[in-house]
Amino acid sequence: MSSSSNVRRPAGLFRNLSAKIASIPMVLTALVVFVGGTAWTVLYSFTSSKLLPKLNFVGLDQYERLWSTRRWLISIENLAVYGFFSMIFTLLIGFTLAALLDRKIRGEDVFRTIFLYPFALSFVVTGLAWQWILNPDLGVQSVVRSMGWESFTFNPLNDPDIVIYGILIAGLWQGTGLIMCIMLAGLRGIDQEIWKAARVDGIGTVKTYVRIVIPMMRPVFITALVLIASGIIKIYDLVVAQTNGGPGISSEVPAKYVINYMFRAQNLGQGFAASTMMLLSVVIILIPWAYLEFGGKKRG
Amino acid sequence: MTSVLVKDLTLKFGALTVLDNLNIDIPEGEFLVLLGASGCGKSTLLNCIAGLLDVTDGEIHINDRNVTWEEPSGRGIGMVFQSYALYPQMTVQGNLSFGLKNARMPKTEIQERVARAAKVLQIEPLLHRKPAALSGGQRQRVAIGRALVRDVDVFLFDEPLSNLDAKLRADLRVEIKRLHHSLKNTMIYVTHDQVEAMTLADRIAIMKGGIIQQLDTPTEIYNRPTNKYVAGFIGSPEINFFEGAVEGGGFVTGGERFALDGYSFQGAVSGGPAWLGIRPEHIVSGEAAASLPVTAEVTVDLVEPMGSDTLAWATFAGMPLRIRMDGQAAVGTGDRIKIGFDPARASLFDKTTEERL
Amino acid sequence: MTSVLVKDLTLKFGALTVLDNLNIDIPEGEFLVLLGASGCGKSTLLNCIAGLLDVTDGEIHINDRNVTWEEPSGRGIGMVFQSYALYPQMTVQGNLSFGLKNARMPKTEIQERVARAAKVLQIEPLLHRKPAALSGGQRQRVAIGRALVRDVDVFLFDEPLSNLDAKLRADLRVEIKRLHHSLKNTMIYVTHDQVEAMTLADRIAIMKGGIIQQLDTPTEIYNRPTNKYVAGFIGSPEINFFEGAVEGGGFVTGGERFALDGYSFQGAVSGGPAWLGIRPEHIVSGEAAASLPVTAEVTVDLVEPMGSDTLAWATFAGMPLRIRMDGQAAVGTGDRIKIGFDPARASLFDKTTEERL
Amino acid sequence: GELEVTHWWTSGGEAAAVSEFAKAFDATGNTWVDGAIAGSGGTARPIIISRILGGDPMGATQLNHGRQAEELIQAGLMTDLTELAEAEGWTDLVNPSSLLESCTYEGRIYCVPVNIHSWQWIWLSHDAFAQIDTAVPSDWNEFAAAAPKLEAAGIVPLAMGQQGWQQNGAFGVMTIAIAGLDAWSKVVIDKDADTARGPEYAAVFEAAVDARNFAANSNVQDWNLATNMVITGKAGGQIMGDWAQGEFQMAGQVAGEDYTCLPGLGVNEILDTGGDAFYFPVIDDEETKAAQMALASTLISPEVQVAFNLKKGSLPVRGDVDLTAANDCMQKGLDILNAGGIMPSGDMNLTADTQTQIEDLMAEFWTSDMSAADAQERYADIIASAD
Amino acid sequence: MWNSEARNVADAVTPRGPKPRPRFSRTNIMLYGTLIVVAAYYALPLYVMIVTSLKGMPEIRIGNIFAPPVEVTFQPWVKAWAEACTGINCDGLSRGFWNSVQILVPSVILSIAIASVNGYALANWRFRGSEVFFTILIVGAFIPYQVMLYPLVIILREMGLYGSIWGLVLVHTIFGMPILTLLFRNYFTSVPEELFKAARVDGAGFWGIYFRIMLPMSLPIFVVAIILQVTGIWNDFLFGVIYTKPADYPMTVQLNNIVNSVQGVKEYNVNMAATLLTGLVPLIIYFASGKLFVRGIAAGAVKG
Ligand SMILES: Nc1ncnc2c1ncn2[C@@H]1O[C@H](COP(=O)(O)OP(=O)(O)OP(=O)(O)O)[C@@H](O)[C@H]1O
Ligand SMILES: Nc1ncnc2c1ncn2[C@@H]1O[C@H](COP(=O)(O)OP(=O)(O)OP(=O)(O)O)[C@@H](O)[C@H]1O
Ligand SMILES: [Mg+2]
Ligand SMILES: [Mg+2]
Repeated sequence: MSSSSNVRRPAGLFRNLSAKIASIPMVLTALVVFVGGTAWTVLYSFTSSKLLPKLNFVGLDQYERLWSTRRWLISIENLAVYGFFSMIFTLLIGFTLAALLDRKIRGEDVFRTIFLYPFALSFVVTGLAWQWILNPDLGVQSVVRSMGWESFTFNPLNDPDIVIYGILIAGLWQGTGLIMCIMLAGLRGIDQEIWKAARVDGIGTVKTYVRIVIPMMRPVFITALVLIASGIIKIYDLVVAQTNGGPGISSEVPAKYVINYMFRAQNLGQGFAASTMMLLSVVIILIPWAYLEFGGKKRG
Repeated sequence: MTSVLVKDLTLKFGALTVLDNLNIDIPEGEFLVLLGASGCGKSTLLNCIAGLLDVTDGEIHINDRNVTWEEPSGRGIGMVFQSYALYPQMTVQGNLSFGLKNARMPKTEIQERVARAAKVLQIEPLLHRKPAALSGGQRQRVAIGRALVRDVDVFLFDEPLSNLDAKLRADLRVEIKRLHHSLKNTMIYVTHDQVEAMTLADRIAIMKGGIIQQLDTPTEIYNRPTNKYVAGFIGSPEINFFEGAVEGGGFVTGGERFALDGYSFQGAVSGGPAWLGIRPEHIVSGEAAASLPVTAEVTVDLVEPMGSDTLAWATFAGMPLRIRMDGQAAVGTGDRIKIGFDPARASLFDKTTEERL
Repeated sequence: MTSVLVKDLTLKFGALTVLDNLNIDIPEGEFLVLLGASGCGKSTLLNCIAGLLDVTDGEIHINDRNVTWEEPSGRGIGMVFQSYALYPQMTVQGNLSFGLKNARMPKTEIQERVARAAKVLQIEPLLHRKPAALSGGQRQRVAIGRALVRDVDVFLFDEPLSNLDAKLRADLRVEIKRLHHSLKNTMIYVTHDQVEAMTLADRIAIMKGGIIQQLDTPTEIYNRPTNKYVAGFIGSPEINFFEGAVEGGGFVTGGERFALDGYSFQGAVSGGPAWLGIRPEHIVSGEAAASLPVTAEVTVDLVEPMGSDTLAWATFAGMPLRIRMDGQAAVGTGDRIKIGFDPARASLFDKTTEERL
Repeated sequence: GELEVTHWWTSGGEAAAVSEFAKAFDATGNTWVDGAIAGSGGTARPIIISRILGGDPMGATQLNHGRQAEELIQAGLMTDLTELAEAEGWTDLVNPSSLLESCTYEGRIYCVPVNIHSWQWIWLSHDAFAQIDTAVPSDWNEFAAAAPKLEAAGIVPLAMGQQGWQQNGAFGVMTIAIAGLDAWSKVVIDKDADTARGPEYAAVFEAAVDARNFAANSNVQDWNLATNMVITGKAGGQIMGDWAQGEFQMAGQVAGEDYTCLPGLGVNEILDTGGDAFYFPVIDDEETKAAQMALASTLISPEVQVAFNLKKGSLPVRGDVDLTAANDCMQKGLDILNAGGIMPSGDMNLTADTQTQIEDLMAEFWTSDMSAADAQERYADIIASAD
Repeated sequence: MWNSEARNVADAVTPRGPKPRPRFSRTNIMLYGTLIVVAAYYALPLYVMIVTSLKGMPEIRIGNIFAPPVEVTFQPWVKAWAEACTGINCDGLSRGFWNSVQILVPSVILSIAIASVNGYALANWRFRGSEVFFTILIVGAFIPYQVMLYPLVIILREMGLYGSIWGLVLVHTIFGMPILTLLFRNYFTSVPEELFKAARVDGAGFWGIYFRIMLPMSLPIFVVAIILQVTGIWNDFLFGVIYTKPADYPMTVQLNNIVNSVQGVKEYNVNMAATLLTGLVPLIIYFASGKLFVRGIAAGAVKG
């Protein structure tokens, strides 16, 4: 125990020293990898780097080329379709399932376990499983045909026009359970007295959900939305395992484009430009979210 | 006329019996307070009356109609919750009118009713705010308003003030009492705060473990508690208990013995081990003590000045004794004082059954 | 001898000044209570003294040692928290000895001290239980024990009883008072419960917005509040205020006028707008009222029976008036009663500064 | 010493072939640590390159020679094999010499060519044509004529894995067969966009539209699964490089009896001379260096060349080996080679970047109903911007 | 609907006791009907995978994917585990499995250790700028990995870790940090601040409080973090492909290779067995810790 009667104020840097030392990994990760890495990639997206990163700037050339490349446009289109439907269906199915489970049903645990287990599986496993189920010669299509409906056609993975929906089916299967869980937690977090008040007011179950509970769950919906959105942008493994971008390039996605150009086509600049565009789209999603989350709170 | 009748009500959660064959009859316009420690089943009883819980057995009648199987909205009740349970995304106006809109009431009537309720509760300037922008007291008023607009016969309150701070609680308590005076509806009010219960109630039902211990007016409960639990539960500072025995019209404890003249026994005077309870405010100290039937001299152990009163702790017959004195009383630790009390104001309870003798 | 000295203490959270140039001098062995509404900075002050917050400006001395930059453990203080803050995974014994082990005290001495503290607090049978297996009161005792074993000079309590129910709170209050009597340490005790403050304190510091309003003995604060805020804050039921003016040795309000004989003004008697405050328990009703300097007749609007007392609401000079009566008083709504009070027991405050006149 | 060798030879025939290398290398007292990477070169190449760039190079690796490795060589990441090559006289041995040229950068040799692969083949299933009672076609035109009949019999006329490189490869083959070598070299070597827009190429795109229709029901992705369709008679034929032969061999089929191979689609008998080569990333360790040299030497040694290429179905890079054991198809290839019917490989002339663009275009073309004219226009645009 | 039914009954008997509710009311049929149909959809792929993996190839070719196996064979499992080939390595998934284990154990330990200390420092020992770094970290969680892939290659190369298992461990630690730190920070923030203050008064320092007070209290959150990390790292594909060499490939990558390196015909039964084998670890973890998993996901997400 220090007995000096006039203890000096410790210098600023050394106050809380242990905490600062302990935070070094976090600081390094945040600064070097997240900020530094991102900045590096953005910087090099303005160069004509091929196999090796080189600082020979070419302005926006890579971006011009990117936006005139069919494959990128298809990737973006696929992402948009996948993202739109995945967003809508994940929220819809997730919330509906959560609401059903919230109705004090028997066997809730069993149902919840079944809905959630796909989330424990990797996208590679998911993709392969659905590749098999959707196999036109042996999977669902052939089963239905063998039951007598000869003209039945359900062959999304080999039809360039609808292949992205084949991936969507698998993606939804894997991801809705998580959203259901979050929604369920959100529903459980709603004050039970609100339900009682609604019952005393004579408001029906569906109406209570729509008019009272869903508006109250706004933060949960936003969290779910952000989770879904960030997952959508990162989608890669599923496509690789299920179709590998095929048939042709009809199920390509931006993440695959980036990796393809960075490592396979040996045009790093192009890959960096594409990943910068991905970053941009995340920023476009994140900014409104941050505004809603944090900007809104200050006023409220 | 009976407004709310609870007949043989039993409620179980699985194996746990929360309410056990409970009966209450509440006349129209009465303010009934359900008082009891946490977990005794007060909210459960209220929820059964409101129809928010399915009863296991028994019947509930409201305004002479058997509503046991009726939906909450069809029972003619309004309910106010501890957490207010306001719909957060609607304005005050929306909160008040939502139930009415849902019942497809004409717009003009809705407006009229909302305006009337807002006036009664003085929340007119708040009608266009959302609950988040209201203070605790204002929220509570809106919650009451939501019951008010529905023009119901019976109001149910589940600890409506326990989320508020002491000062606001005292203010709103008076407002609720005034509201009852002007509306004259039947009100059932759950609380675990005895001051609220005493001040608001026409009658208080004291519950313990799902059973009503005593159902009576506040004065009766305070002065003639029916058993030891009630006596100890009601009153602050707590009643003083002495263990002893009734012997030949007197009470013997720790070597002391005093007559019980003036105490009105419930039935025949019988001897045997018993508890004697005497409230701290019924013990008189100083010179005035001498004129009372029972007197003694005790040493003060500790003094707690509370401003308006002073609470002194002493030992009597080997047991601690609380004495409430005037706020200006000049006693100090170690002082010897004279005390006295009137057995007519005391309560006697059987040692084993703990029932009033 | 000064035990704790707070000199020009200022504390800001960013732009928010929570404590503003605060000074307190606490002699050894004093029981000082910090009392104030929620958010007034009581805990912040306590945390500054404990070293859990870095002060923005000023100094803190404990036992004549400047400890402003000392770690909490090096200040010779022990602290008891509202939530008990027991380490849940350690037994009671572990909780008590944790601080001593941290200071690398020899095992035998640790055991000795723990045993001593356990004896003082009567928690010996609990030493091997975990906090989860203790009742609220027992936990609170262990929390006190944790401060006790460290043999500190100053005890800091931050609302130690506010998580307990009313009954237990009253009991533990008495225990803390007894503990202070026997230990005679300096104690600084934060609460927002005025009963606790009144009963425990040697001196009370009433805080508002980070500034000490009055620092004095309980009786003085109760009888001679230094400003209107203090008068309104202390006392339950709340003091009655009348708006009016002091004119030629009398007080004029709402058409009524009465003499202020016996009131001792702080300085020279000056006229002007003022508030008059009179406590509900200082208003006498019934026949006894006639003998008092100020008398009137009022109609009772509302009666709140509280068992031991009854609170009546009336209107006097156009303003609501609370009157505390005996619990047995037989008044009802609408009764006309005689009241009276002694201006010597009232308080006068300037209308603008709100300071005592 | 131990040498980790990465490659993407994972199909049945390929794996059998690569074990020949491993066996021979192990016999030199070193150890072959196999680093097979599944998928096509497209999947494997990035992994290989990023490992080299990432500072964790393997001992040796397969890469298509040509421009792929250029930057790695520039960055000094590849071992210079010139000394060994001079000692063993590779310049004289390797036939055609263009193979070694593409291993040469600024006069130094950086890779060992191990085989000659040519794309210019169509593989036809005897079984399929037997089902429709038609003689096995002897060129593309006959094949095209028989296609409707095959289709009617529920047989997919043309098996086609739906991956860009396969579709692009097939297109290349059709180009040589239909537009001819001159037009091809103008476009691919000289990057002449006008020729790409010209009538010769228009004919190629028209034929590609036909081929696309023939392949419409081919629901497979991998090339060997497509080959398997031919083997099992589910498809009439497949345009695929000579490595497909390994699959027939593994399935126990005999050229001329169970299947027929037509070089240059039976129209224009020229073979390109692409192929695989092995590179040796720079590793600062004498023992490893020695092992690398030993491997390089082993790969090009005559016995290993024979053993490997027989299994792989490709042609050896040296003209001085005895290939009497080779089957019908290989003999056909050797004959064309000896007759000088050779052309350079597209790999060597286009950057990976341009290749990817063309593959993407082909992938899109084959899986959509893009018109021949549109496809041609876009193809020409890519050629115009190629460097 | 309810009321009219109730009225009809009420005409007959005096209401007493619980309201009679038909067991198979329309609402219930709809409720359970929907749940069961949806549950079937969710359960189907697992069922199909299991069934397929137990069939022989001929049966697969002629049969129906939903039909149970006529003749149960475990050969595909054996083959997937120990014999399937990638190139000339024919040791099946077993190598990938052990690689995954070798990657998993240090990754989980390191990432959780670092993140928990970070979360603790952020919750209890805030210093100037700590919130800024934390914000960057959280925003970083949403940045597409692709943006950082290449810089990380360079970083790892400079550290000499590229291609080694430790490099991948580091990558997992870095990308696991945002969500885990958030999880731990939220948890430690919810630990009453007074506990922390009490420990400081008792003279415990940064590490003392962490090890003696916080750690023993945070078992639940550690379990949650472990579940998240084990499943996340086990299921990783992208990093496994990019930052390791074939000899160290984790199981998912190996799976993709085996399934895609077809020799002759696709052996669907082996593929499904391999797929199941790969999914087995997270599935077991999930089924064994069901409720915790759910709670963890909810706690980590709803609060975030
Ligand atoms: N849904 C439920 N399932 C099982 N037990 C319950 C349920 N709701 C309440 N209980 C139990 O019933 C008993 C009575 O609960 P109730 O809420 O009526 O108490 P209370 O008197 O209102 O207490 P409080 O003052 O704390 O609100 C308690 O023991 C409680 O644990
Ligand atoms: N860490 C903090 N950051 C910013 N403001 C704070 C912080 N802690 C407290 N405050 C603010 O300082 C003021 C005083 O807080 P303090 O906790 O001291 O009040 P208190 O008197 O103890 O109240 P209570 O009775 O509710 O405990 C409050 O307005 C509070 O909002
Ligand atoms: Mg309750
Ligand atoms: Mg406080």
